[in-house]
Amino acid sequence: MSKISIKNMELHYGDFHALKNVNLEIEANKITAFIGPSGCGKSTLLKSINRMNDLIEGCRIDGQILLDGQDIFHDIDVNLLRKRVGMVFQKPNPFPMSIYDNVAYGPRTHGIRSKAKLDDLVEKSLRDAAIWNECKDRLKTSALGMSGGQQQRLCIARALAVQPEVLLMDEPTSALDPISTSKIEDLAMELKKDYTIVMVTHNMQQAVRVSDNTAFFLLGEVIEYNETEKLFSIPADKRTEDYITGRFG
Amino acid sequence: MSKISIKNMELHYGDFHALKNVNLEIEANKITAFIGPSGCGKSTLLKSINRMNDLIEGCRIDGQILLDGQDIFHDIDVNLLRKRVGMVFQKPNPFPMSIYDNVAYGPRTHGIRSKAKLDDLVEKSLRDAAIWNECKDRLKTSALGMSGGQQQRLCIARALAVQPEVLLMDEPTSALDPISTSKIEDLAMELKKDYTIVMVTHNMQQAVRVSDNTAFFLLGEVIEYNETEKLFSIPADKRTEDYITGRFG
Amino acid sequence: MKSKAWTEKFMQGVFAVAACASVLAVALICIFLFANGIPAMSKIGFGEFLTGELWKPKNDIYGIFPMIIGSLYVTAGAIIIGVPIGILTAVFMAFYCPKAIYKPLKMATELLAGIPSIVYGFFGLVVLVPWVREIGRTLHRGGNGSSMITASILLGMMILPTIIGLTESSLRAVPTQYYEGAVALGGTHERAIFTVVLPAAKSGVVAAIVLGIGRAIGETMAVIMVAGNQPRMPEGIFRGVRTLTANIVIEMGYASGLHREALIATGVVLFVFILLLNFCVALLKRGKNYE
Amino acid sequence: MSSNEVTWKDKLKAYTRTPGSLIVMLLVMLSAIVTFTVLIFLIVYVLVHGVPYLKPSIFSLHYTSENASLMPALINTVIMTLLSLLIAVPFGIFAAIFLVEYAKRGNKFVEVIRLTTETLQGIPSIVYGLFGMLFFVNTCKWGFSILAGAFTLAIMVLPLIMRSTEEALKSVLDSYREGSFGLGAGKLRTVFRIVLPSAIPGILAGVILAIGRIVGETAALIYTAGTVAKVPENVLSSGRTLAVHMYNLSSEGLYMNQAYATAVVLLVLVVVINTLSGMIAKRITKA
Amino acid sequence: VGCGSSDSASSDEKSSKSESDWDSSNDITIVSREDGSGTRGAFIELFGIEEKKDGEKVDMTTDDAQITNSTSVMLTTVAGDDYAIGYVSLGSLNDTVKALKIDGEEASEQNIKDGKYKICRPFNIATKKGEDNEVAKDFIAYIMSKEGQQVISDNGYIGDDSAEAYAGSKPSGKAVVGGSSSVSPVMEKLIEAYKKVNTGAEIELQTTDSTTGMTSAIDGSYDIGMASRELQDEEKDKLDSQVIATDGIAVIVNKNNTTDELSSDQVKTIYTGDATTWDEVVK
Ligand SMILES: Nc1ncnc2c1ncn2[C@@H]1O[C@H](COP(=O)(O)OP(=O)(O)OP(=O)(O)O)[C@@H](O)[C@H]1O
Ligand SMILES: Nc1ncnc2c1ncn2[C@@H]1O[C@H](COP(=O)(O)OP(=O)(O)OP(=O)(O)O)[C@@H](O)[C@H]1O
Ligand SMILES: [Mg+2]
Ligand SMILES: [Mg+2]
Ligand SMILES: O=P([O-])([O-])[O-]
Repeated sequence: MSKISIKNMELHYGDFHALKNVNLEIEANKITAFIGPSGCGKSTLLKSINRMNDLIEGCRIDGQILLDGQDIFHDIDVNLLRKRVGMVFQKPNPFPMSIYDNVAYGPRTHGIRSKAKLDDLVEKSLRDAAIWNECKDRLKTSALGMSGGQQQRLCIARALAVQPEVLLMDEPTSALDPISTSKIEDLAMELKKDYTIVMVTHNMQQAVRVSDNTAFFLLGEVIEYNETEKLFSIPADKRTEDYITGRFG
Repeated sequence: MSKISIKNMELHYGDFHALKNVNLEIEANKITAFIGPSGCGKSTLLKSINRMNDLIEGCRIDGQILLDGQDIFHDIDVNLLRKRVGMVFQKPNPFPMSIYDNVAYGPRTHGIRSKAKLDDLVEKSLRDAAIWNECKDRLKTSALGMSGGQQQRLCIARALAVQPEVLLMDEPTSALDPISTSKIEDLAMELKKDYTIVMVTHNMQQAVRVSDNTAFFLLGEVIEYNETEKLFSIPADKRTEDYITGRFG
Repeated sequence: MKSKAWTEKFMQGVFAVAACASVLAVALICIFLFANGIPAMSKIGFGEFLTGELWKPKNDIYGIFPMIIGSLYVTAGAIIIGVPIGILTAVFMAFYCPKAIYKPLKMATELLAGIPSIVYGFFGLVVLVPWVREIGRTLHRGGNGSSMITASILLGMMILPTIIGLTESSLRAVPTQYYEGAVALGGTHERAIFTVVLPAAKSGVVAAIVLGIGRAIGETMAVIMVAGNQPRMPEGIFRGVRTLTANIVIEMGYASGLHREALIATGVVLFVFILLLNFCVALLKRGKNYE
Repeated sequence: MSSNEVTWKDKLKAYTRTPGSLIVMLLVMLSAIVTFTVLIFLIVYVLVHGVPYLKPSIFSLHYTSENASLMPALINTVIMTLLSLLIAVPFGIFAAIFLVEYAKRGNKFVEVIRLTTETLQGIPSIVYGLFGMLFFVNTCKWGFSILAGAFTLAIMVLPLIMRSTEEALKSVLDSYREGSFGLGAGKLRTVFRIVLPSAIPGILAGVILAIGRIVGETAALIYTAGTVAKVPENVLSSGRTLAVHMYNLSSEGLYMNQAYATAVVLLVLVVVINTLSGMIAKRITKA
Repeated sequence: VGCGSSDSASSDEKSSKSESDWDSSNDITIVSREDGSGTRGAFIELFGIEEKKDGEKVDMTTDDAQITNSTSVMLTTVAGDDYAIGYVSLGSLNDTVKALKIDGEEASEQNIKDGKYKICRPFNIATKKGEDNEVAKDFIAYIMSKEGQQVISDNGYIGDDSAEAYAGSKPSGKAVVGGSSSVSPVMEKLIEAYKKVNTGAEIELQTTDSTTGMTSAIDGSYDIGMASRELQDEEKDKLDSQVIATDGIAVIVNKNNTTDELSSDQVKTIYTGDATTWDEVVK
């Protein structure tokens, strides 16, 4: 059964029609990749899944998104939704606090107060995000002093710390080196046993390497959605083929 | 003759020794790639070349950097240096103004006032950065409303508009889709006829595709610096080999 | 290019001079205050002046201890009332206010800043004083309404625009990524604001509070209309007090000779008082800093 | 109806699950209600007492003890506000630029300046008045004059403008500065073209507070600008502002009605000045 | 002009419903002026609140007395507090409060002139010794003339009826008059009257306070200083002063107060703090 179903979704930013009749079934315990040229609406759709678009003025959504069959706009409390559907952003955005507090922020939000438990969670999350070794000695220093790559991995750790069911990642590795990238990729593949992962990526190799299903976007439309292997080996649509072979634009 | 010579350079952020005895000759009209794991000092060295580190408190530099034989710390006015050595950052940072004004900012800074000239420059730069078609109809709207990838290409256009001699790019394509990426890569290869380009990248394929020379960084040291082809085919250092074959860490 | 470098240097000089202007102003005011106040203090005796509990200028008895205590109490009261309300209102303006009513509300808070002190004073005298008098009498605390609590409430109202204005603008300056990050972790609107955005705006909020406190300490015209101004030790929040500033304003008009100098010496004490306060805030800020 | 429209019911339901947030939200609302109730009370109080006495006679060009006209004071207020801002705004902004953009962080001098400016804010206005009288009126020999008043007020509002500008500048993202420097722009250009425009809203907040203080000030002006109820011939003539006018009318209890009418005019003036400065700021940000 | 007639409307309203509950067992709210004020000086001296102790005059006003430095605050406080007592210049008295008879005599100009009502104080003006501003001199001559004193009487203060008619030289020029805010309203009237007589003169009025009036007259920023108190010795050394008018002082209470009359001693017991409730005063 699919974890997330998106049905007849339309999204407008004011007058701008950013997503056009999107229908997508995202399977549980799989990694789904969104690919497509810049500005085609990948981030926009991703944000809709945990309703981060609510914050944007003039953003209007029609259609349905279901999480485990529940309408995310009407049947689920938005905060609970966001706890269940975690997110890592395109630009790393650590809070202006210590590294420890950054990671502990989510668990604290959801009521975990015990120091021992928090310590454990923080360490585990940082380890999973492949950054523990670099920062274990400076957990109490500000997160803003880290390099771009380190900041992004911290943000991933922060998202993991609330133990979500779904993890949305908007180009999570675009600021990372290959080693951290492959760690994150490994992690994603590890995590998909328990979690459902949706990942926006520009790196087609990455999509091939890690994802089970891939959706190809163009100008706000989902052109093709299929198992990754099939989509890349025998694309059904001419535009997909042009894009993945680089013949495009 | 080398365009930029870096000699016995040491860099400290307060107590943290970020660059250790770096010696590097960067050739004119070539593309030089900096590769290495996250946090190894690639961005730091790149920023030193146009003295963007001056802005960071507690950053101390020892050693020399020469541009066309002139010491950039003593013989060249810093603003002139930065006009000659342009930069594109890791995180896109368009100014909060219109797209047009963003691109025209540099030329205006350097005294170009004529409307016609500016119009030409803006169009040319946007075209070169492969973003003209997407924004030609909204030049007067704010640059902040663009998607991440669009913003980054705008920043590249902005850097091109001052017609620098050297172009420093800090992972310029990490936020771009393959099509824009390959456009930027093509552009870089086109530009190297007239310009010297230094590019930080996490994407080893990219380094192989576009660069002439590659420097491999680890923990603040330049481990190996060689022609790209040689470095990737017969790496001299064990650590380089481990890194490029992904056996690392 | 030479001229450009020269302009840079020149303007840097201009900026430095401007920065020194405020130091110069303080220095001048300092010289003025100290030159007039210190001799009087030594004539009266420092200890007697600062710790004396009697103020009878006609008989050359000058003790400002009651006023020091009065100022402390009234200011503390104003802070307790004005700071939380001010900050929370700023949060409202920045994160809750429906767009349709934002403009008029904003304009209203700005208007609040432009109302002269005497209008506040008469408002206090006609509206607050009878109100406090009733409460005082119902609680059997006596007093006639012109009291410490009235002054605190009125001052609390008067510092609102300063605190709201500066806090709101520094809240708005916090990058939205922080808010987004917090909300994406499942935090509520409130949690995101109070645990991430507000701390990120700390520096601006502290500045707002300090300026607000300064205004509370320095305000006089309104305070003297509702505080009772008895120059004796405070006897409870429903009783009258005299603050240091009130002491100066009330008696300056007829004071001459040593009396006048003693009033200026009161200004010296006030000045030192504020200096100490700011010093403490600076120390506090240094204690915990993330940026 | 679009699906992401949030209804009140949804919101309420969400709050029942997070009682802490509900309490905080209620506190925020309560504070806002308190603030705006106080405000409306104040404004209504002034209007009720003042509007009935807004007779044409108080708008005569010349003041006499019969008409108690506020016209000269109105004109003086505008002049005084402009003049004080003309002195304080450049100084305040430049000083803030120095502190944020030029001085090194942790610099002792910066701390001294910050400490002194914050101290200025707490000095009671009568002390400014006495200082102004001694320094500008007597030592500088300007006499009781608009100029002496404007300088005194400028010192008084300097900390407000400086501090708010400082905060506004600090909150401008460093990546903007980097971007500008990276294009070879000097510090000056970066500050004036990139940093300041982004900081305009914060600066405006400070300026508006400053306008409020200037327009509402009495004690500092009585001893420096004097209380003559005439339109000044030049900056060295004495003149009263609306707040001083109001103070004078009310002090002996002889013209209370006209005093309240003056307060009404003062409110209108503040609204007008604030609106104008908002419009000017918008212009600057756009350009 | 009455003090805020809309105010008085509201206090009238209050009075109608609270007349019956005027409870004389309540504490008296004593309102006094600040130390050094001319009004207070005259008040304490004439009611014997100032006592001689060891050759020094000691002001016995109770510490509980609320202090204000403004006539309008005094009026508003007394008008708003049923149990308050205070005192103001006769020229500022209005119908929001009730003036008490003292020792059976009403506070009126006539009674002061006749010497029956004794609580009053002088309004002074002062010029620097050797003052040579012709306009200032002529203006003072006008104030002291029959016409000038008439203006003073017309405005509720007590002038000198026996003054000679004005026969000044009417020089043209400018003079600055400044000082006490109590003297200021009548000075304003005098200036307006004088300008009708001498159109070539320009006189600026600065309303500050008595001390500023004297010090500014000494340092030359004012040509004529005004004070509502006696001059200090050091001021007398540098200034020539004269009394231009006498100002009566009315003892005022709230309109709801059932008392209409007090004796000097009763006022004294209130202000020295010996009686704290109205019961104790009016037995
Ligand atoms: N807040 C907004 N207001 C108006 N238009 C917006 C907004 N955010 C995005 N857009 C527009 O919507 C379109 C889709 O944006 P989106 O960020 O989803 O692209 P993307 O596929 O993620 O691109 P990239 O790979 O560059 O991040 C773009 O054309 C963008 O300009
Ligand atoms: N302003 C600073 N203050 C202190 N330390 C810094 C600062 N900037 C960077 N560093 C540290 O210096 C090291 C090198 O940083 P740099 O940004 O050059 O790494 P990088 O190689 O570009 O990494 P990435 O690929 O993640 O961008 C890192 O360990 C980082 O934590
Ligand atoms: Mg995107
Ligand atoms: Mg980097
Ligand atoms: O004491 P005064 O009545 O002159 O204010």
